[in-house]
Amino acid sequence: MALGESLPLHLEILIVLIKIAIVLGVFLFHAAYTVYAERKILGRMQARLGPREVGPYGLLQPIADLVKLLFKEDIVPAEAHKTLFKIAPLLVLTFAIVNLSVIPFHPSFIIADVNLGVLLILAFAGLGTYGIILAGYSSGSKYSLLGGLRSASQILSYEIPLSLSLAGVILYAESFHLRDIVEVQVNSLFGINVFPQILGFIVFLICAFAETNRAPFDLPEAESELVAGYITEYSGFRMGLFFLGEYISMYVMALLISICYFGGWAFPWWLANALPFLKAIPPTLVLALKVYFFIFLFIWVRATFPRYRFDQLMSMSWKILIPLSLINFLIVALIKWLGV
Amino acid sequence: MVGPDSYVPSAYLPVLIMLIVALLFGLGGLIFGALVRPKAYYSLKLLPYECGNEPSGLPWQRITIRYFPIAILFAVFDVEIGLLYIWCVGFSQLSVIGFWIMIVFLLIILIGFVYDMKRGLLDWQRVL
Amino acid sequence: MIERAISLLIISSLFFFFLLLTYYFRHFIYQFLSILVLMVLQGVLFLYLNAEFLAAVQIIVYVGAILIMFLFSLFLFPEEELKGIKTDVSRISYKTFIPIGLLVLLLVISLYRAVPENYSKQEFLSDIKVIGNFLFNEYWFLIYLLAFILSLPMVALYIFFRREDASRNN
Amino acid sequence: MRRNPYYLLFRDLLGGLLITLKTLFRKPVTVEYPRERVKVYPSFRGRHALVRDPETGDARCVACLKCVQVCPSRCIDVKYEIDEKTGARIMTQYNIEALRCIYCGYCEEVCPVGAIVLTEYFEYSVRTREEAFFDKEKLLKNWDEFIAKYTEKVYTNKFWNLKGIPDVLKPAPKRKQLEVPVKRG
Repeated sequence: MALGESLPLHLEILIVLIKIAIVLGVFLFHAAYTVYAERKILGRMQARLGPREVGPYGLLQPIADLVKLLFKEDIVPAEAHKTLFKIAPLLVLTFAIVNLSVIPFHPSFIIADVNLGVLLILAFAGLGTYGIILAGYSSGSKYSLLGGLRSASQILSYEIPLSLSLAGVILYAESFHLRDIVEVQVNSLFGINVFPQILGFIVFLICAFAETNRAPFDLPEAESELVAGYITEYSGFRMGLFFLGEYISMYVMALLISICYFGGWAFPWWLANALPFLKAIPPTLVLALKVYFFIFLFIWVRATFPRYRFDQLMSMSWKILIPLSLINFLIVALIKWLGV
Repeated sequence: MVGPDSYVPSAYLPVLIMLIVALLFGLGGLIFGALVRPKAYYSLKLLPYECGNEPSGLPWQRITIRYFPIAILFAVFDVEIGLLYIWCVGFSQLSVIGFWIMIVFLLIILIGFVYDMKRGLLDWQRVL
Repeated sequence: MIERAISLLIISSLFFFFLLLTYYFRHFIYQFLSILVLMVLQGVLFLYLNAEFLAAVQIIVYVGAILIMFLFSLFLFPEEELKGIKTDVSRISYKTFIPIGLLVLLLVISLYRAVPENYSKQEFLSDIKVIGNFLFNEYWFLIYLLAFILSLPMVALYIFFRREDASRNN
Repeated sequence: MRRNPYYLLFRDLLGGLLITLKTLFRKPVTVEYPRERVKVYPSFRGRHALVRDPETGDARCVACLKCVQVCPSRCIDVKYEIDEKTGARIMTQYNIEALRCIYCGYCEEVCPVGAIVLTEYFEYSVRTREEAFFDKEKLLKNWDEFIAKYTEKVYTNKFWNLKGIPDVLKPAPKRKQLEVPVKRG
């Protein structure tokens, strides 16, 4: 399926641009209101109220935050590497957003219909790590350097169990395309990938928390020891770009979990057979509900668990998660090999 | 099928467009911000944060070597994952030896990994 | 095919531009960044050869892993030390080339067979499934070799670190 | 390290998640201050004031200097003259540095005539240090401001140790006489 075959190239590009505008608009809106929802839910989980001054129930809070960030002074420390310091947040945000282009939101709605969906996401995750390392390196502050290094090595260690547990999913579908993954798992024995691969799901979930630098693995932003890690020196809209990148990668991870392990936009066949009215729900809404649940889980876990220590974090990744994901992978390989 | 000498990867064009749009979005926000935000710098503001003290020395000192084995192990496992993914995709046409070579491959990698683990290379606090 | 020519021209000129930048910059982090861009561009060039899996692996392995290893090893030195480093050709002895030569020899031995008849050349280049079957069914010995090559640095790592630690304590 | 095998069921983690989920549906404990108010209890210690005697229209202070002696942070400063006819002390200046005050309430407790009081008024904030320095006029004005909003007819403070105040109104440690054992022989 090459572009420019059925339609002229400029029309195709226009369609792609419209698709990107829709996706970007929806996700920026969601990212902004996830910040609001997070503050509200965190507040209620600690028996507080959360934001409620700006607008009814504080609903205009994200807009107020945006305006505040835009009008804040942008400080570049005197000793920083100026160019790198300015590029780094853009790198983080860009490679977080690009991940959205290979994720199908509907059986027929995907921006870039390429075969290597999962691999591209892994590649962009690797590139996004540079944004964090460079932000830490270029700030010219000791906290930033340490935070950047820690964050980079954390992301590196958690990418291995993440990709190993994804290997089980890919093996099951024998394809890198996320649409194929959904279609294969809907027609499989259990209808969703969680049941043969419960280990892989748990590993993936833990790694998703660590990859997005969220609590309980928010080491780079550990206020108690590293001030704010690699974003110590950032202020104003540049800091906002980091946050936007974090929230969008949170959505990417939630989308990946719900597509790879929970059947994406489809219900498993046994549930759809038992309750036929479920087929009337539009596919995107089903996906969105699953994603919202995982976003809620991200916030819920942040409200509940204390932060890990750095050496605990590393040894957990290498000593527990990698063997677990390998076991999961071998189980899937055996299931496939024996043709169960 | 188009040969390699006349192939245009047009399926990846949307990814490129997405990349450019995302970059433009970030840049646009920064440029708009640069127009409206105040610029009142003085030297005290531009100091790096060090809990209120005067910063002592440059931050680019020698870092601990403990970060380095993680990078090496990551590189090793990344190559392994690359191979694993090819194996996964072509699974249904694999021969018997094709299936078992991957298990052997994983086992050999794991031997090195377990050796490192037992020697305490991954324990952050242990002196080797 | 004019768009292919134009885009290849752009990519290759960018390639040379960043190649020059690696010589132009004096600070190691900027040199490193230009190498990073070179690696990404190499991935894009692989895309133009219809080798999309190779492009993805290029970016994941080289950009995502090996260059980060480089970066961490650069961080091990303080900035002042790196400025004084000069190349010393006389330190390179012929012994360095023995393992490299051995590796090349092994590769040649294992690759002595050409691509078997039953794989069509077009598919072999682009289809991942065909590559996978080819690698694991026909060239399994290479994978076996690679496993040893990969587990070697992990064992060597400990020996290297122990020596480093001992020298620091003294 | 040997652990309870139930550890593998993540019971503690799931229990923690359950606690936060329960709290999500609880009523928040936050008091939105300018709109809602916390109830002020009678023994609250707030802004300082000198009680204005309704008969003489002046402060009731007799300049005994007990409050100056007892104040732990030494923020009270009293100056007095001696009336040559009667020999009685007349208070001329009464200064409190409110920024140094620790609101212990000793001055109220020790005052034999109930002249100084820490009122139940707490919403005072100042922009300069000078405004937090209360002299006699300021303290009397504080009393007037406080008593104007006070609805009941008689005011009594729980820390005043006057004769005739029933024991119920006094703070708890004063009601129970603490018995201190003395070593004999």
